[in-house]
Amino acid sequence: MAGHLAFDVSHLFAGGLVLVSFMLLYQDRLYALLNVFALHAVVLAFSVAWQAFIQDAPHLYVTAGIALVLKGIIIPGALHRIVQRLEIHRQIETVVGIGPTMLAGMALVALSTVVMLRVTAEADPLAREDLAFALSVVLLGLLVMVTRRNAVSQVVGFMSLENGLVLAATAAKGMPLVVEISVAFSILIAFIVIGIFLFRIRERFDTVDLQALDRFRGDRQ
Amino acid sequence: MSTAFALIFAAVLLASAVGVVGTAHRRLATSIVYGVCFAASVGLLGLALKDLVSGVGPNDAVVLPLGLPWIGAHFRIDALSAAFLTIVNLGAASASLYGLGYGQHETAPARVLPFFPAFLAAMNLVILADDAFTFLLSWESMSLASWALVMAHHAIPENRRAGFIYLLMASFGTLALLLGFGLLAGANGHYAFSAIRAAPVAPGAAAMVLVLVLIGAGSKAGLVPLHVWLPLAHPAAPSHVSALMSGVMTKVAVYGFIRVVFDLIGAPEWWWSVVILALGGITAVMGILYAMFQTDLKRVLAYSTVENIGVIFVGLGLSLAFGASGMPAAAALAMTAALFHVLNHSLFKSLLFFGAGAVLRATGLRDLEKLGGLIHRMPRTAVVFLIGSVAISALPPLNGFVSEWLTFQAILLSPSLPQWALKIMVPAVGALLALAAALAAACFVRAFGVSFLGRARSPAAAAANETDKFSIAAMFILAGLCLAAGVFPWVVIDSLAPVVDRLVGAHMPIQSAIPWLSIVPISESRSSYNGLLVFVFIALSMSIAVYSIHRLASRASRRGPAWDGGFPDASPATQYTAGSFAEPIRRVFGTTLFRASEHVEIPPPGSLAPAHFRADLHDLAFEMLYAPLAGAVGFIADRANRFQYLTIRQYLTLVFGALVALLLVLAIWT
Amino acid sequence: MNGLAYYAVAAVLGVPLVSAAVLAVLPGYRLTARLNLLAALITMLASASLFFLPRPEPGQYLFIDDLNIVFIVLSTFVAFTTSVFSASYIAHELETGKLTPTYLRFYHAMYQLLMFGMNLALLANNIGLMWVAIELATLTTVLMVGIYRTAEALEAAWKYFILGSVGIALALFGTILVYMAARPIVGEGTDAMVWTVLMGRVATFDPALLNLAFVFLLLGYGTKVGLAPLHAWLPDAHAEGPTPISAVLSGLLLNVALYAVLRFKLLLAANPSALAPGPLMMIMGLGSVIFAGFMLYRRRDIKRMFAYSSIEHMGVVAFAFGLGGPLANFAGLLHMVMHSLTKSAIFFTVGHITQVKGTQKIADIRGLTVTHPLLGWGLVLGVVAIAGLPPLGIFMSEFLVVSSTFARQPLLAIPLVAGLLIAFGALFLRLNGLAFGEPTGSTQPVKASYIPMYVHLALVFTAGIYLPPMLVLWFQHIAGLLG
Amino acid sequence: MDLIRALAIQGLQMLLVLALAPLLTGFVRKVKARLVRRQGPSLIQPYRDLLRLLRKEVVLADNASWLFRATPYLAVATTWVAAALVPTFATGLAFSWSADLIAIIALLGSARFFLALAGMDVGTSFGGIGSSREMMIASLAEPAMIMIVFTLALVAGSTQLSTIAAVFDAGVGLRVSLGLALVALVIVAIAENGRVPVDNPATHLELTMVHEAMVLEYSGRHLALIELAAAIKLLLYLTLIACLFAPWTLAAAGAGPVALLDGLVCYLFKLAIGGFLLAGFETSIAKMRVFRVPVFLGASLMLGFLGTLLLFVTKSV
Repeated sequence: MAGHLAFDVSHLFAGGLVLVSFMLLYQDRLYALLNVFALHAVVLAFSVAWQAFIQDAPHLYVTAGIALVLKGIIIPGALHRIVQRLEIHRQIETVVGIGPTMLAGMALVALSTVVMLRVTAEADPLAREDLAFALSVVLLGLLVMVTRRNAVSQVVGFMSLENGLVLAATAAKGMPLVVEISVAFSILIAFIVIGIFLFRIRERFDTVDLQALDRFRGDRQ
Repeated sequence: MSTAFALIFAAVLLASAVGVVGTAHRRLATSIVYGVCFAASVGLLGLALKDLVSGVGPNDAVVLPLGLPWIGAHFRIDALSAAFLTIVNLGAASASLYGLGYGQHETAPARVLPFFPAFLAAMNLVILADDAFTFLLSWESMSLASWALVMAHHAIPENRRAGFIYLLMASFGTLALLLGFGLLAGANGHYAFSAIRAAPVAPGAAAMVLVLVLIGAGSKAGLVPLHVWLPLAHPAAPSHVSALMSGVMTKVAVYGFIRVVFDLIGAPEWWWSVVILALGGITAVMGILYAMFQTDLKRVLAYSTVENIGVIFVGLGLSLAFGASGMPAAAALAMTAALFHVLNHSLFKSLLFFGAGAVLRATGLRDLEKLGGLIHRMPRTAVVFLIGSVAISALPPLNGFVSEWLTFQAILLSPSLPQWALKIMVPAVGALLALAAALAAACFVRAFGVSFLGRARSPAAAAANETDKFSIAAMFILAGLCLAAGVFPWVVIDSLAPVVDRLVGAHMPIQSAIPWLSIVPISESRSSYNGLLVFVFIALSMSIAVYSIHRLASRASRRGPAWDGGFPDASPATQYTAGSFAEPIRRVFGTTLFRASEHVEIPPPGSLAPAHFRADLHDLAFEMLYAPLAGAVGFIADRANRFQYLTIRQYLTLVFGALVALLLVLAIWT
Repeated sequence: MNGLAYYAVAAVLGVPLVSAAVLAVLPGYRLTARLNLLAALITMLASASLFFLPRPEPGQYLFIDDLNIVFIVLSTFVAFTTSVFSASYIAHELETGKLTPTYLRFYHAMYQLLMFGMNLALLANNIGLMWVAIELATLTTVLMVGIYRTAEALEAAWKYFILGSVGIALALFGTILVYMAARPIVGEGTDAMVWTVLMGRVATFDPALLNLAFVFLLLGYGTKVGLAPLHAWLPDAHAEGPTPISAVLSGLLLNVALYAVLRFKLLLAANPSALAPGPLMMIMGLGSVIFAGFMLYRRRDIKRMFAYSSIEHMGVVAFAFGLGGPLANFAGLLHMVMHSLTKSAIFFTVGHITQVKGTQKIADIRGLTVTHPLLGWGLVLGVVAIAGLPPLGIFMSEFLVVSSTFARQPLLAIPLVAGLLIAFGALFLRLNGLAFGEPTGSTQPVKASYIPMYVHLALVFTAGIYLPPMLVLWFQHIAGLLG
Repeated sequence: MDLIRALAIQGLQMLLVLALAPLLTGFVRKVKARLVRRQGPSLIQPYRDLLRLLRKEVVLADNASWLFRATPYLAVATTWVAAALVPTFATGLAFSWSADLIAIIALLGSARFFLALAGMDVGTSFGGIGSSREMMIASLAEPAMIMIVFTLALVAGSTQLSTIAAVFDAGVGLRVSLGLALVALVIVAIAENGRVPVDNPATHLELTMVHEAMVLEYSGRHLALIELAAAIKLLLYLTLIACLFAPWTLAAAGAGPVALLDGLVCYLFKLAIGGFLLAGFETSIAKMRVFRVPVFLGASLMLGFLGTLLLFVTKSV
């Protein structure tokens, strides 16, 4: 019974995470994107906390805390600041339109479930479902990264991807080093954010101006 | 036993190569290096001759713990390798002797001295090798050393280009050979030749091996259309190295071909010979036509090498055909002819390149159009170059004729072949050979006539001086050998007998037993030739003529200006040039084979502008095969190069794509 | 008795870590450079000693077996020679003011940290630990690539950083999946991440999870190996970073990443019902060879060119391991070792060349054999070696790869040979200009440390004609393990 | 005893060709003159010319080398040796085996080689024009000749002239291939001897000269020798045709004096016919442009090859 409940709740959170990822895909305004990401982080935090509860693995609360505080509050805030400072225009130029992106997202989710369903069931169903969702979140995060043109939104994509990882890690019952990993990742993300801030990287992710190409891709004469 | 000694000599060569790196005393170093090379080559020559004459022990093999670990480096001298060792070291010794003199004038000795001995050693090791790895290692080292020698005068852009094309083609050939040996050795990597012999490959694979070896060895030997590098690279090197590359290295390539096709590959199929014969015939004619149209003396020689390679491969092809149809005697005849020509060509081609080197040293010129009248300035060089030219034009009583004659005798046996294709093809190939021989005569009348005869076409040629004594000595030795091999061919044929026996299981009748020392391929009634008698007759009747004329007729003679149809002392520019000499043949053969075209501009009457004549030739092999290839690579490179300038997001897209693709693979195929 | 081995392991890991900390604070170029050198030396000796000492029991986190000891000895050796080279290289950078003492301190600290990361990754008996270590190594190199702080350098570092991070993420996901696969059999906790345990019981793991895991790991670590199409960071990182780092990247980091891939290949190979990892590796390898071959033609930056040649050779190695079988695996190992030595030697040479000529543009460097014979001929020798010409080591490995491929998969051998030939042409086309012809640029003599590069080339040369039987047996044993 | 006779015959034949050669030339000239209703020089005019030339002094160009002076002797020697090996009236030559048909062709090749060199030695444009054209013609004539040799050798199973002659004498029936070979051989002979329509031994008009241009610088005894060599070559080819395609009444080895005499007479008769036909042909046809010669010779090459192929068809050897 309890197992059943546990299953449903974690299922709920994981599914919610995927849903939020779709919302990320859908956004076309920078601030909105950041807010949605904050939501993403919060959902993750809850799901991790729930895992900590049902697996009674207290150290997972740390991870949940990091997720909530760092990704839910600090980083979105920092990014807000950056967007203001660097006058990144608020409109997100996407490579392909929202619609196709959403379709691609659907396809990816389908793909990940198909792949995961091949996993024999004796790896316990909870893990199986969670992994399916985690994989979708990861893929959707990558999709965000490759379909958005400017740095901030790509960072957001990367972070959502990484949320997927944490989801997977927590779903893996009794996996060691989860906390360390989440910490390491937080540092990584901090690096990226700082990098954006320091190097004034606006659209460097995807510069289209040829002169910049010549300057930075070195190998031309 | 002698294998071990041979290896020691090779080691000596390598040691001298290493020892000379970065030395200060140039003259001294030159003398020492070439001295050592000379000594070592003579030693190896002695060994090889001993083995050739007294026969080789069956298990005269050496295995060193080098090369592929679990196989080791196998070395072995059998009859075949003994024969080729003789040829190689004959050339090597003479080149070293020549180098003793010629090398002293080298402008960049530091770029020649270390690589020359290494080159010699590598060639010897190729022939000594008895497993695939050692063979290919030495083979490619040979290319590498010669490449370094080609690059010796790297300041000249053409030389750099030549070096590049050479090394690329060489490596292409080596990879082809590598694939071939991969097939022969099988999946478990039995690379030792003994193991390869023990496990013959399937017929289909064998055919594939043949093709690969034709590409590999053929590209090194210079079979058309794989010859493009040869006329670029051979002339670029210092002349004694050119002599080695043209006279000896191509023979090493022939050795590789024989080793695989007649020794390792197992029973041949008759249709292989069709391929080889066709290639050989085409190569012979195309090679000599190319040579006919060159104005660079060394390039003329290089192209004529292509021709001679063609002749050799025709011999090999015939031998294969006869062997496959169970006619050992005929096969032996053809093989003997081929090997004999291998020896001959190594002799006179080295000789001619030495001559060209002497001319180059004396005048600083390789361009025929600027030479002329050297017979007065360099009498000795002229004599030996003349002998070389007569020999390479396959004229009696010199050696070139004998091998050509033997080849024709083999061709005359073709009607008894069972296959109709060959019956009809071989005579045609024979016609091609005859054509090649006649053109060779024309080509060398041109080469000798324009450079040594007539009047000097440039001050440099007018001021030329005879070359040094070492060079002269080397050239006279080779010339003497040419004459000897032409007058006493039976010696060569008999000493080749064991080799031929080993390869085709039969040999020509022992010639030394035949009265009057004439040579008889099959039977007295069928055909025979006696170089000695012909030589004696010519000498005799000539002296009779001289004697009687000088006794009976007037001996008076007077010098005067040339008659020249009544135009007194025209300038040297009015002489026939190399270009004009080739013109009739260019008109006959060039128009189709080379898309030859002539452009004449004659200024209108009264204008003082000079008239212009230009003859254009196209190297179709290059334009149809290599240029498109290079173009394709360049095109793809340009396309691929875009990937250097993508944005990070696009690179991420690549990663993402790869991931999705792999997941799809999982989703679908598992 | 085993105690010694433990000390040695401790030294291999500890010395770099400690010296990193020390170098971070010590001022003064001479001292730090020497210290750096010394640390590398000690590490090398320690790892060499591992080779002779009896093997300790594999622990929860660290272990030594036949496979990783090859890598550890190789990498500590190259690390040492590189530190020798780096000493003279950095001196010049300091003179020309391209680096300030502060950055120098940072540089040396990072250098040792990188060594620590790589050694840890190699010694790790725990897939999680290995992941952490490789990420550490990657991040340190990212910082070092950016050390010149020119726009290009920052660009390269940034590109490396982003692509690297994605790779990190993918690898981690793969690692988690492996744990998930192991957990039902091995049980929860650290054991489910320990190589030695996994290897023992992998046969009963869930194949589908393993397949999925391998896909992520191949992409994640393959990014670091530089296999096309994941290679994008590699050429720029090599070109814009300090040359010693280029040498270390090509010579070591790629190997370490490859080592990780190999480990997981072993894991999959041990599970009967999992998909065969070989074909994937062969395809990616072949693609890299051909792609890099074509890319070589349009290169104008000398370091970038040799970076692409690294991609090519990593492709060859991956192809060989993918092909599998004792012969091909042996060839792969040999090729990897030879490539590390040769490529780092080439980068040593190139480093001095670019310093003396003051440019990395191939077009501006001519006739080196005339102006700087030692450097010029060193470069010629290096290119000859890397192009797979005898009598140098790579010829032997390529001989084995090609011939065994043709005997087993003729159709795959053709594109392989084509790719090799294409790359060959490009390399010598460039070498013609670099080493020969009329010299251009400065002709003043250069203060260079020739020992490292010529030591490497000498080793490669020797290996080309003679491999010591002990080494051969050892390699054959590993080749057997790799299946 | 046999050896002695063989040697005697050999010697006799050598003298014979030497003696007959100018006569043949004279005969051809005479007939040609007659055919165009001229009186023409007497038969022995060539001898007179030779003697006259021999008595004159030689005028050498200033830069003529030793090669220029040696060539005439070499040309005569090689041509003479070649001629000595072709059975004229008897097959039992002492040394006929020392060189077969191929070798004989090659010997003539040597003579041509040196003449061409001599043509270039003085360094005049005429010499060059002659040499280059001569070599061009030869480069086409030689393969044709080889194809002819194939045809004959395939029929007779030998390249040894005496053997071939003996076989044909014994009779091999009438064959298309042999007919083709004959035509081809005639064409080659015309080209090799520089007769009309390929070349004209009588002309000294620059643009048409081939052989004459090559030897333009020669004078005195040298010229005499070259004329002699040319004459011997003509004789040689006629003899060759005779002994290959009309081998009848050739005295076999070891035949008695009667047979020898018989053979000799018949030989002279054959030569007369040959000379007559040649003269007739030359008078009836005009000289062709130099660059139509390749076509002409190509035809003979084709015929030779055709002969070889037809041989397979008629009798699969």
